[in-house]
Amino acid sequence: MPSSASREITYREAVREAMVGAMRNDPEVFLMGEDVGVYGGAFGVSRGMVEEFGEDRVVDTPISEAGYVGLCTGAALMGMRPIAELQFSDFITHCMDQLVNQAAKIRYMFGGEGSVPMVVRTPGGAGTGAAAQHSQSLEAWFVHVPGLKVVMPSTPYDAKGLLLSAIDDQNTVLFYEHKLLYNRKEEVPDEPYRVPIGEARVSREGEDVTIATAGLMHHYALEAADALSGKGVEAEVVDLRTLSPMDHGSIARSVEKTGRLVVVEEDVKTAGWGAEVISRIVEGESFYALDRAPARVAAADVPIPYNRSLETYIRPTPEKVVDAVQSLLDARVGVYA
Amino acid sequence: MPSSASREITYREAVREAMVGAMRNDPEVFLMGEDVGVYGGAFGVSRGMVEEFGEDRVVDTPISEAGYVGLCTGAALMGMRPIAELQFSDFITHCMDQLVNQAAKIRYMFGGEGSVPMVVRTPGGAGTGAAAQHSQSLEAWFVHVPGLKVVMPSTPYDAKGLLLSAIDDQNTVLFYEHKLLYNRKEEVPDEPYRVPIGEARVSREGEDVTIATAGLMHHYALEAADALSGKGVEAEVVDLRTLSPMDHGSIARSVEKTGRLVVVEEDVKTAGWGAEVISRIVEGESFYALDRAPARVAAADVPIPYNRSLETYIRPTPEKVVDAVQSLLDARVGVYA
Amino acid sequence: MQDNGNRVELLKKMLLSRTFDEKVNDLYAEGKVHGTAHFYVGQESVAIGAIAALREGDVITSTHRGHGHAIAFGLDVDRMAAELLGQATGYCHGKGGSMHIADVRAGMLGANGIVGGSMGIACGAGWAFKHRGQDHAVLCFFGEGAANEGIFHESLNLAAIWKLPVVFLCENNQYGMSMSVKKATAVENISDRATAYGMPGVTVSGAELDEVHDAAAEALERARAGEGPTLLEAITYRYLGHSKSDANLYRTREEIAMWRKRDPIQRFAVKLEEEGLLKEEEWRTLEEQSKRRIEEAFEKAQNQPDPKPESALEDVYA
Amino acid sequence: MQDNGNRVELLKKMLLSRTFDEKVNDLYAEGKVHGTAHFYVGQESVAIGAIAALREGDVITSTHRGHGHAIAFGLDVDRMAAELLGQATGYCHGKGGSMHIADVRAGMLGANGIVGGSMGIACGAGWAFKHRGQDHAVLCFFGEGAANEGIFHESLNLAAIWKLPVVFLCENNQYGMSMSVKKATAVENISDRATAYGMPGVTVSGAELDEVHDAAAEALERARAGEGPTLLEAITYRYLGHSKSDANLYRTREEIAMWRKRDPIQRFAVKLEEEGLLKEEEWRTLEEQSKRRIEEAFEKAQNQPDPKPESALEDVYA
Ligand SMILES: Cc1ncc(C[n+]2csc(CCOP(=O)(O)OP(=O)(O)O)c2C)c(N)n1
Ligand SMILES: Cc1ncc(C[n+]2csc(CCOP(=O)(O)OP(=O)(O)O)c2C)c(N)n1
Ligand SMILES: [Mg+2]
Ligand SMILES: [Mg+2]
Repeated sequence: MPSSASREITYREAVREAMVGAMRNDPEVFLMGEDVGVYGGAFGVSRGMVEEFGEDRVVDTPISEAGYVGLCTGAALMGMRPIAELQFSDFITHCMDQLVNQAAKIRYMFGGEGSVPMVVRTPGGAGTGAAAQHSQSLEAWFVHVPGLKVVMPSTPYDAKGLLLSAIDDQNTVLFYEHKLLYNRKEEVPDEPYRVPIGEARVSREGEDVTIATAGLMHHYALEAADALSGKGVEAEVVDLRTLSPMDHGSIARSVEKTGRLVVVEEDVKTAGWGAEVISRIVEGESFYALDRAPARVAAADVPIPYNRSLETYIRPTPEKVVDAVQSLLDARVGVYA
Repeated sequence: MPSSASREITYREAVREAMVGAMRNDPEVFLMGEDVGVYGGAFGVSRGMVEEFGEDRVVDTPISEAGYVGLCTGAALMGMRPIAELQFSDFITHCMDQLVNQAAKIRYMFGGEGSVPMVVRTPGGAGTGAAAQHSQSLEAWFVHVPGLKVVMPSTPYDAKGLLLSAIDDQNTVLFYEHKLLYNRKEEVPDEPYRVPIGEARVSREGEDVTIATAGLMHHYALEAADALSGKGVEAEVVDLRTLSPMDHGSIARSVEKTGRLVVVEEDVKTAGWGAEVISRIVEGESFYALDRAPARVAAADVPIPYNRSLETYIRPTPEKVVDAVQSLLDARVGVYA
Repeated sequence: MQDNGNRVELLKKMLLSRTFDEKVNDLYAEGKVHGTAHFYVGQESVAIGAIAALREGDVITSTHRGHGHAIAFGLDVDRMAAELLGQATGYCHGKGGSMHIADVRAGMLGANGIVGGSMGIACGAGWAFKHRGQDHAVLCFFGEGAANEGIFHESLNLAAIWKLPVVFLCENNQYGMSMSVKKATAVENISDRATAYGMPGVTVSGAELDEVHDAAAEALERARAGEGPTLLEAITYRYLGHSKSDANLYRTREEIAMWRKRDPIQRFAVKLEEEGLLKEEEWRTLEEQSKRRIEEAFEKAQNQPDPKPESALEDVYA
Repeated sequence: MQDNGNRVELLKKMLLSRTFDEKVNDLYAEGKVHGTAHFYVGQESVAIGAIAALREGDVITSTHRGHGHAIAFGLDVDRMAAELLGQATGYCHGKGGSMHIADVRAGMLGANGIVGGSMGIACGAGWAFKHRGQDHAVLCFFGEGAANEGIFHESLNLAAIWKLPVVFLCENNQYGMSMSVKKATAVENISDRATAYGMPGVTVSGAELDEVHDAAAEALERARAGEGPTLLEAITYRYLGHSKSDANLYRTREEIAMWRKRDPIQRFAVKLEEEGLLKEEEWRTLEEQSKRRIEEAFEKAQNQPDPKPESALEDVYA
């Protein structure tokens, strides 16, 4: 961590600070999305930015996700550094062609002669009562698409550092924020700094079980780890921070030590990115280090329901993480949470 | 298998026969897609159908994938039985909102009051030199979406029986065909019959290793199994047939017997559906039945290249399956194919 | 044009819609409702005027701003209130909330949280009518913001080439969330876009229930007669913020005040008075009835049991 | 209008484009090329006419039917041939093939296998020019079939509201793969859709190189002057099947013959003769030169080494 001055700011402010810093520094960086201007974005992330940078660099768009993500793809191909915001990550269904068939593949299809240095920022996740079309966690789709990078910071510090790295990156980076993280505060340096894309972080050390996670779930994992500690179980928590490229090495090292693995992810369990974490671990030498079947704590395989108690019922919670770890230790296989 | 008369027909004809049978039987079934009429579809699957059923039931559409898949969603909500064809499965990026935010979720969002009995047929896969935008295998995305079913038949017999089941089904079913399977021939009964959605099939028995697979890869797995047999290794091959809901029970039963698992899938390895297969097996009691780390043989994590030898280099092949099984048996961990 | 009894009913429906949304707005302010909702206050004449032109068997598709459409179509405010409170007795048994209220069997094919999300669905309903040889029509509501989504373009083109019985009713309330239609498009009227599909385009004042009604009736007639779709635009305005988090920075108080002066409910009430269908003193009664009805709906809803948690795992597949 | 030397060059380019595609068609027939390709034969005057109106610094986006655009833009047929044969010396080092030929540095932003796939990209290039204060323009090619994709609508609207320097050039060759434009839309001309975006819409005969050139020049001038985009439509025809698997069941021999009679290359050649720029006997020479150039390109290409298999794992990330 750089030694410069720092103060407590929110995750929202950290994201904004990264954008503002990058835009002051490089006239080719711009932000484009629905209501990012005077409204400040649906979650207030860009509040105040249009006042500083003007409507040509903080650009309100019509409701045309394919169009403006396509535009940003083209601008990036021309060497600009667009940041596109999707108001809710569920709307990414509208610009899949631009992201998957164009942005992700252009470099490869063109034999390396061209690249698309674009960042697509978007808030994912549930827990806000916004129901099935405004609560999804679809990041696993993009982990499955070569040519894209996928970042999902869990803290203000990482949000700022990873966003600056994403803007620098020569490739298209999907930057997943979380509605329930925006108000989270932490000390963050004033100065710009980079958190490297593709490096996980061990945020808590422990001997008994490895919990691999990312995003909001990282905090649930830490809560669970505290609760487990009270019961004599010490969990090691690995915050992936980047889902693609995935730093499975860090998880493997932890698993070699603990011999147990629980993945905590917010997306629906079946074919989520947690399955990739598990697969990478069991495919390698770490398979032989595991003395228990690994387990996933994830959302149930259902759309997100509106009612608050139904929503809680199907989402991962710290309690479910505790339960999963305990059944792993007590019985031989985890609960299917 | 029903005892009625049968003859050898191609996979293409089997798909057509299912559609024709369903359309003769039920006036509410129709086929809609780009060039499905007089052109007969890009791969000739619907050739001759418009002549029998007319342009109102075998419907050429403008190049508007979101529009006509949305239309089919609405027609299905009204109780019709649409079959939408996407010319290449890569174009599914255009109708993700219709599929994921509408068709898959309508029933749940409406509290069970409504359903979308639609089939979306589309040819996936590589091996034809069609490069990055016409060769993808993106079915894992839909395995990750609750509310959708995903079917991927490997034989003419299953193609006919599964398509009839899909048309009967009250839910939206993605029906993945494969360009390289269309000309494959097999005995298929004249009569209509159903292959149940959600049931895997053990297509070859063996004691030494379980190969779980689907679609075109099923044939590669069988070829590999034959080659392995010559080397004294007997593989059991499980053809999933349906990817969602996934019949992991059949795989688990096989793994309990063989103690080894190799998944063969055509999609890119990272976060493909093979990761889900592996995870389901290692999360359960079968973890303790495995005496080797499981392995995946999949496409490399790159877009599909044009050049034939590059394409072959990054795709799964029977030889790569043989190698993966052998390194699993010889060494303690598989190759990362 | 409706008969006299009917016209007072229309006024009542507008009042009910407004009271419903004002109540929900209050409940949000008090933190008593979960999630978010979008209010129809100011636009009532559009849904209620257009839906009055429907016949038995016709269907509608709605939007994120759908309470008014639902009430106009005759949905029960008890079950709507229950849905907003997440109760098992709500239209979606607590699974959908404000943005997914639907009654498919009755012909209300659903609110939709995706801007433009129901335009393809509307075409599909039209397709079903056409292919079953039924002379029903589909009324598809959407906002002027949705007219910039690709699905608008694809849907209108499909409806046009296949002469589907769909009336596309654009509620041009001047803004998406914050972006004004003047910035978001380069046309005078959204209905100008009808040209691109070879269909008629009509713009009416949304504040005039009768204007909306008559234009909708005509377009629905064309649709039922097999003459194809129409793009109908009603110029209207939403009084409240886009949703609960809106600080209204993108428009002026004066603008809001100006539109409130042309209030569609007031105007229609005055008209009914002039027509001798309503006495001044009846007006207060209607307002009170409406308030009572809505209070009652939310009270009932509040006292209902929560859905069983395990029900969250049901209804994914049929 | 181009100077005289230039005009003969244009004829040569048209010939080169035609010869290239006829050669590729033969190679497919002989099973010597992998994958698929879409031929530009019959449409040459469109790309060559329009691209002749570009200035240094302008860029183009292309389609699945992109060989003609690439040749018109000045790409090297040696490297195009090499790409079709999958060689490391091809434009995409064998990774792209026919549908992805590009030369980003030169300003050819790529063929595209996705119908409509480059329309957003074209807006982005326009955005970059505008925001860098450069007076360059973007020429965006697409087919009339692509005009029914949502991205067409969204892109044209964005370009219009932001006055991006993009010329949208619709090559209306009457068919998508098999669906005729008459069935796929309900408008007379695709350019009628310009109204929906408040931009000028112009239709010209694509068979007349000069008409295309002049209309493109005018639209490009508007774009460079900051006056915004234009929707330009060139009526044209593809002589060959959509791709190699096409049995031409959706159109008649007579129709094809009729269009072949108005061949754009022939017409332009006659015109040049009339203008005294070309002698009859020179024509044969030009044809032969063109054939020789293409034969040479494919011969060279054939003799190049395959890319290294491991190169398949490179170029995914920068
Ligand atoms: C595809 C999609 N993009 C963005 C949103 C977020 N959003 C919800 S409502 C809205 C504004 C819609 O404007 P309009 O269509 O005019 O309807 P209005 O809200 O004015 O009734 C936006 C941007 C969404 N729900 N769906
Ligand atoms: C999104 C998408 N849908 C469908 C296709 C398959 N396809 C390739 S070319 C084509 C026809 C395109 O028609 P048009 O735009 O008129 O161009 P033309 O082929 O006539 O040059 C189709 C349907 C595709 N490549 N991409
Ligand atoms: Mg609006
Ligand atoms: Mg065409």
